[in-house]
Amino acid sequence: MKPVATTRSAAGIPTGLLAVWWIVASEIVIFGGLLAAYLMYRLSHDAWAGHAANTNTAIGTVNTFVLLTSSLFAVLAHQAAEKGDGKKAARFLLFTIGGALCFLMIKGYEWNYEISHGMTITTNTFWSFYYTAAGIHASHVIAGAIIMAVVAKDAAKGLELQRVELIGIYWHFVDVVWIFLFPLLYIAK
Amino acid sequence: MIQSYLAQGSTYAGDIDFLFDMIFWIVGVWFLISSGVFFWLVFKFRVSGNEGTAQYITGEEKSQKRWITIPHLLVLVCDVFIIWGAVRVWYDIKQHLPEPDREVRVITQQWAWTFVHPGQDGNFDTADDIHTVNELRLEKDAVYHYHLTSNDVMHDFSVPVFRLKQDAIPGRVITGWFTPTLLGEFDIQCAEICGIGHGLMPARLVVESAADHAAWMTEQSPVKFAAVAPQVGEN
Amino acid sequence: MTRQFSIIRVSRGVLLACVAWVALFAASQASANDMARGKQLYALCAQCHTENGMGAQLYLAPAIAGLDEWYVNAQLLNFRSGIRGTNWQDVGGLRMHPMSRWLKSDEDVSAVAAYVSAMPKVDPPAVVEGGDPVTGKALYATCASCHGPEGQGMKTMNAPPLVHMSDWYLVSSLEKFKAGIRGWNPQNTNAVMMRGMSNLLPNEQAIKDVVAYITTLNVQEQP
Amino acid sequence: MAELIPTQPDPGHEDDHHHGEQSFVSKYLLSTDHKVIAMQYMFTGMAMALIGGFMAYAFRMQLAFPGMDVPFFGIVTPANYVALVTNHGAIMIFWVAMPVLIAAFGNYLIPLMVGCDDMVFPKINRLSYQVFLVSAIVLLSSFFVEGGGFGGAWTTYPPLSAKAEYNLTPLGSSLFIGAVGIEFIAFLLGGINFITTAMNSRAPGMKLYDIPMVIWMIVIASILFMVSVGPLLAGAIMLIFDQQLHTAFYDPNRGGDPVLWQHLFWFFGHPEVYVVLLPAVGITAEIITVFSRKKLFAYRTVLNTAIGTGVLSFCVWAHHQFISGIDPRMANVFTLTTLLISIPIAEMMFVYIATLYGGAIRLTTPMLWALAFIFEFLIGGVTGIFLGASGADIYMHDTYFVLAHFHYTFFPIAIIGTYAGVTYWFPKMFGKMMSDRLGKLHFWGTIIPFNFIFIPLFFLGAGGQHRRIYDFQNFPALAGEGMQDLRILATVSLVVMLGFQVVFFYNFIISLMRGEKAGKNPWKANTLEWTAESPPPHGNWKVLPTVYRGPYEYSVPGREKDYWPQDEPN
Repeated sequence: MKPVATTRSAAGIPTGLLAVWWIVASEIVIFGGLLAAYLMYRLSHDAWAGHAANTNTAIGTVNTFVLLTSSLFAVLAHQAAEKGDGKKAARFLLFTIGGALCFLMIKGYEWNYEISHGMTITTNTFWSFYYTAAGIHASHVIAGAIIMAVVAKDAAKGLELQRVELIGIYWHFVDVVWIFLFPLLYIAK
Repeated sequence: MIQSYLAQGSTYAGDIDFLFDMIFWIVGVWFLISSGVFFWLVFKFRVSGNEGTAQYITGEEKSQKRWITIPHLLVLVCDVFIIWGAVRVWYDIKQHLPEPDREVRVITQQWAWTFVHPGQDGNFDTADDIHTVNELRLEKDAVYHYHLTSNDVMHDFSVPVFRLKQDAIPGRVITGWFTPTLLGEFDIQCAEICGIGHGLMPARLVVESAADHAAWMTEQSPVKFAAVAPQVGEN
Repeated sequence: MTRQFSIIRVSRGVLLACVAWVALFAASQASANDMARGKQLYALCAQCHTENGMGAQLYLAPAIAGLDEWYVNAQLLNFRSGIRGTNWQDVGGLRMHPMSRWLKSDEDVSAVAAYVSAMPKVDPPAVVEGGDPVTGKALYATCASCHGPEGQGMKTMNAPPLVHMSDWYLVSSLEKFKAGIRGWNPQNTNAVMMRGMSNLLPNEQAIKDVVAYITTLNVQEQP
Repeated sequence: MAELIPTQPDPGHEDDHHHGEQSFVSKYLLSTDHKVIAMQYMFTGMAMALIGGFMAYAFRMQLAFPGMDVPFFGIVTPANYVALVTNHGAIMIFWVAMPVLIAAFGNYLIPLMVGCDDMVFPKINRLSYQVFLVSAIVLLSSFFVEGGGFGGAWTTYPPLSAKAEYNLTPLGSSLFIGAVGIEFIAFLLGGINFITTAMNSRAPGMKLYDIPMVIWMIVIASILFMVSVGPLLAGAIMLIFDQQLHTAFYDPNRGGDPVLWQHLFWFFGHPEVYVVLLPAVGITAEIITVFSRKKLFAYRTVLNTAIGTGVLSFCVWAHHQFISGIDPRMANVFTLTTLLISIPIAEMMFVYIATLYGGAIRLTTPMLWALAFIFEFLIGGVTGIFLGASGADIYMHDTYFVLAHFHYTFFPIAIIGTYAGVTYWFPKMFGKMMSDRLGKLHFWGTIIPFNFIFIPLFFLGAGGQHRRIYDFQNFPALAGEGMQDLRILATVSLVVMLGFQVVFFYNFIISLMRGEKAGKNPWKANTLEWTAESPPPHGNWKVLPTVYRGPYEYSVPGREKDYWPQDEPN
């Protein structure tokens, strides 16, 4: 039994939406702090451009494409949920999860390659940032995929369809973080 | 006010004391007025039990808001004075660097101070450098530049009689200045927590006349170490 | 100064009562025996030298468990007065110098020394590599005249034991003696002598060799 | 999207909050009821306060009587000393002030004061407490691992905090940072509920300016916390990596920068002061209006000053770093912003003093605490000016003056604010009145020694004595006879003050058992929580209230009663 509080909407914004934006805002400042620190270091260390040259831009580009595609599926899932089609929404969410898994596998291959070539988290501060930032991002991808699986399970039964939009917002956020990480870690050389 | 606790040992100690006094009087007056009004109101409008009726004042009207906006503008005026005083002193001590007569290198580590005088040739990293541990000897009335470094963690070079304080950061050399004006022996403290020995990291400052200092420099040259331990086991 | 503190005078009564309370505890403290006091004070030492006196190289703290009492006592006094550990290049010594000053009275120093010497001896893990005990044995002949053939030390010669000692510490001490980072202070006569002796070891390798030999002497003492 | 939200049911039909007999565990430990979670936070906070107070006792005894065998503690080694001061600071801020002021009062008051039956996300609320409890356990466990508790100050500056060879606590330092990080996550989770409940679940008719000030303050504090804590969380992950994986984010020898941590820490650390200040200010607003029977002077001004303070608090962090080797030119900017923050804070104080004018002031125990908050915080505020002025800070930095200053802000916030709130809402929380006589005894027994602890420390600071020095006998020129007397005075006062806390706990328990029964509204207050039963049942009201006016309509001319509850139609 839900409390009445959950059903009210005095500010005119759905409560779930408000909560997701709160989470996204707090995540933005976390990544903001990390990336601001990275930028400060990067600007004062010219040598980092050399380290950054060792990253694999091709893999990064593929991963960007994979994440963007998964975000597209999240949008389609939201559209389906708007129309009340829970089954379709769940199917699109599964595609999104597939994108997440694909992203993680490519990431795993990339890290494996880099670590076996002697570029580890302790090699230098560039690589420390590289693994820390991408690692925190990857943990968000994993968390997002798990939550999406839960949401998809309910959505397939036509329950809690508003959550499809909420997890979609979170997923777009994860995507946007990568859009920032990709140029900062891979492209800027 | 500070000078009643601690002598003024450098050229800028007086400036800091003056700034402190200025702020003390400004905020002191504010504090007395606000707490006076506060206690007067509590005293005047107190009732016993559940007696008495209160007035209905919203505080939203201009004539009522005046009571807080005017003091608040006055606070702003006082702030301007304080900022002016603070920036003036700050500029003199930290931002501008007068030409030095002498230089001294201050090396901090867990939990000791090493002071390096360049010796007779006036250059650091030569054979006649004078290293002293936990004792800094200075010449009165000479403009000194200090070069502060740390070998491990953050420390803070604090000389209360000089009113000087500067963090030492590993990997950086921070340069500042002071001019001792008072003969005698004083304390140097570490003012940034640096591990379990932080409280056991005192050093002595000895300010001596130019002649004494020159004699000491000659005596110490080229390499000789001071073993200085402030008296323990007393009190 | 006195004017500001007039408030103190008013509260002297409170203070006196409190001081009496403290004196009560101080009295109980004095009656405690030396060993208990030593154990209590060792709490600080344990931070680096560890609870069982094994030491920790990370903290530049050598093994001290079971060292001779006279030696621990003398070194603590040396550290405290600054005869040892106040060379500007002696990183470990500069940490030990302030720490030793935590022991305010000579009684406290001897209490800690008694406690440390009563600790069961330990065999710290060997970390120094590349030493040849065979060459070391020949070099050790000189050392043996004071430190004893078994490295057990000789009080009459003011020579501390070398067995059950962290090998990295023996190496770093010999290096410090050679470089004049230890034994620079003429008041520390034993260290000055040792500084001379250390010069008989011609190089880094010789130091490692002799330490490698000393570690072979680390046999458990017969009960 | 909106059509997916069920339409709001008529509150009249939503009354069947019937629960059968519940086991102790599900009722008190795993409950999702906001009031139970609030109590969990409050009692955990109080338990941590006792631990933090005990730490203060141990190191103050050492300062007054160096080398003594402290009763109930033992000998305080330099390593114990730094660990004690470090954890005392962290506990009092993160595990006492935050859980009690924000989480306990926030959880208890927000649903009751905005007129709904629970938090919006009760399970997230329960989770936030469980995460918080884990953080407290992790922190306390750091004392029992090899090397002992972390001793590098609550500011945890690297490289001291980053490397075991410097701090000598290989596990303690990581547990400390980890505990703080987990605690932050607990409060980010809690913030979800505070924001959504206050914004979305208000009773019908409650407009933004009808929200009681304490709710506004908790909401603003939660936002401040959320915005400021992110960079520090990222920094904490980097610091733990430095400790355990030996990365070099803060290691200057390998391309890192230790000053980065200071920026991340103080970018959080300064707003954090306002995060805990604002709820205490809000509590004070509720109490002084009720007990002077006055409308809050210029409600919107108070709200604006709180928002202004919050915004400005993000622009002042480097005043903690004046002498930390930052660019000296930056100090001038931060002096300017720091002194500007005196404007909204001073205005807030003026508003409170103005509220007293023309009132009918009843000096009950909660009112005494609220008045003491205003007065003591005033001292904390004016002494801050010395430190914000860069020139004077060169001398004052890291002296006892700083310490006395921030205890004059944090003590009123965390302790006085808490006691004000607890004594005021006790009748609501437990349905019994607290003894006013014992309450006043406890009040004077706390306030007088408090001033005798910290006023001497201002003099010590002016005398150039530094914080975190465990024994001043090593500084012959600084540790004069008079100075030691001041330290003894402070310590004796502390022991007296701690002793008087027994009165509070006695009063708490005796009132709980034998206190006079409190009606719904013993203080004749306006806000919604006083229209519920005391203590409120699960679900708070049978019929959820509707709001018709602002919360501070006291002594309205032409009305018979001198209060006008928010839910009374006319």
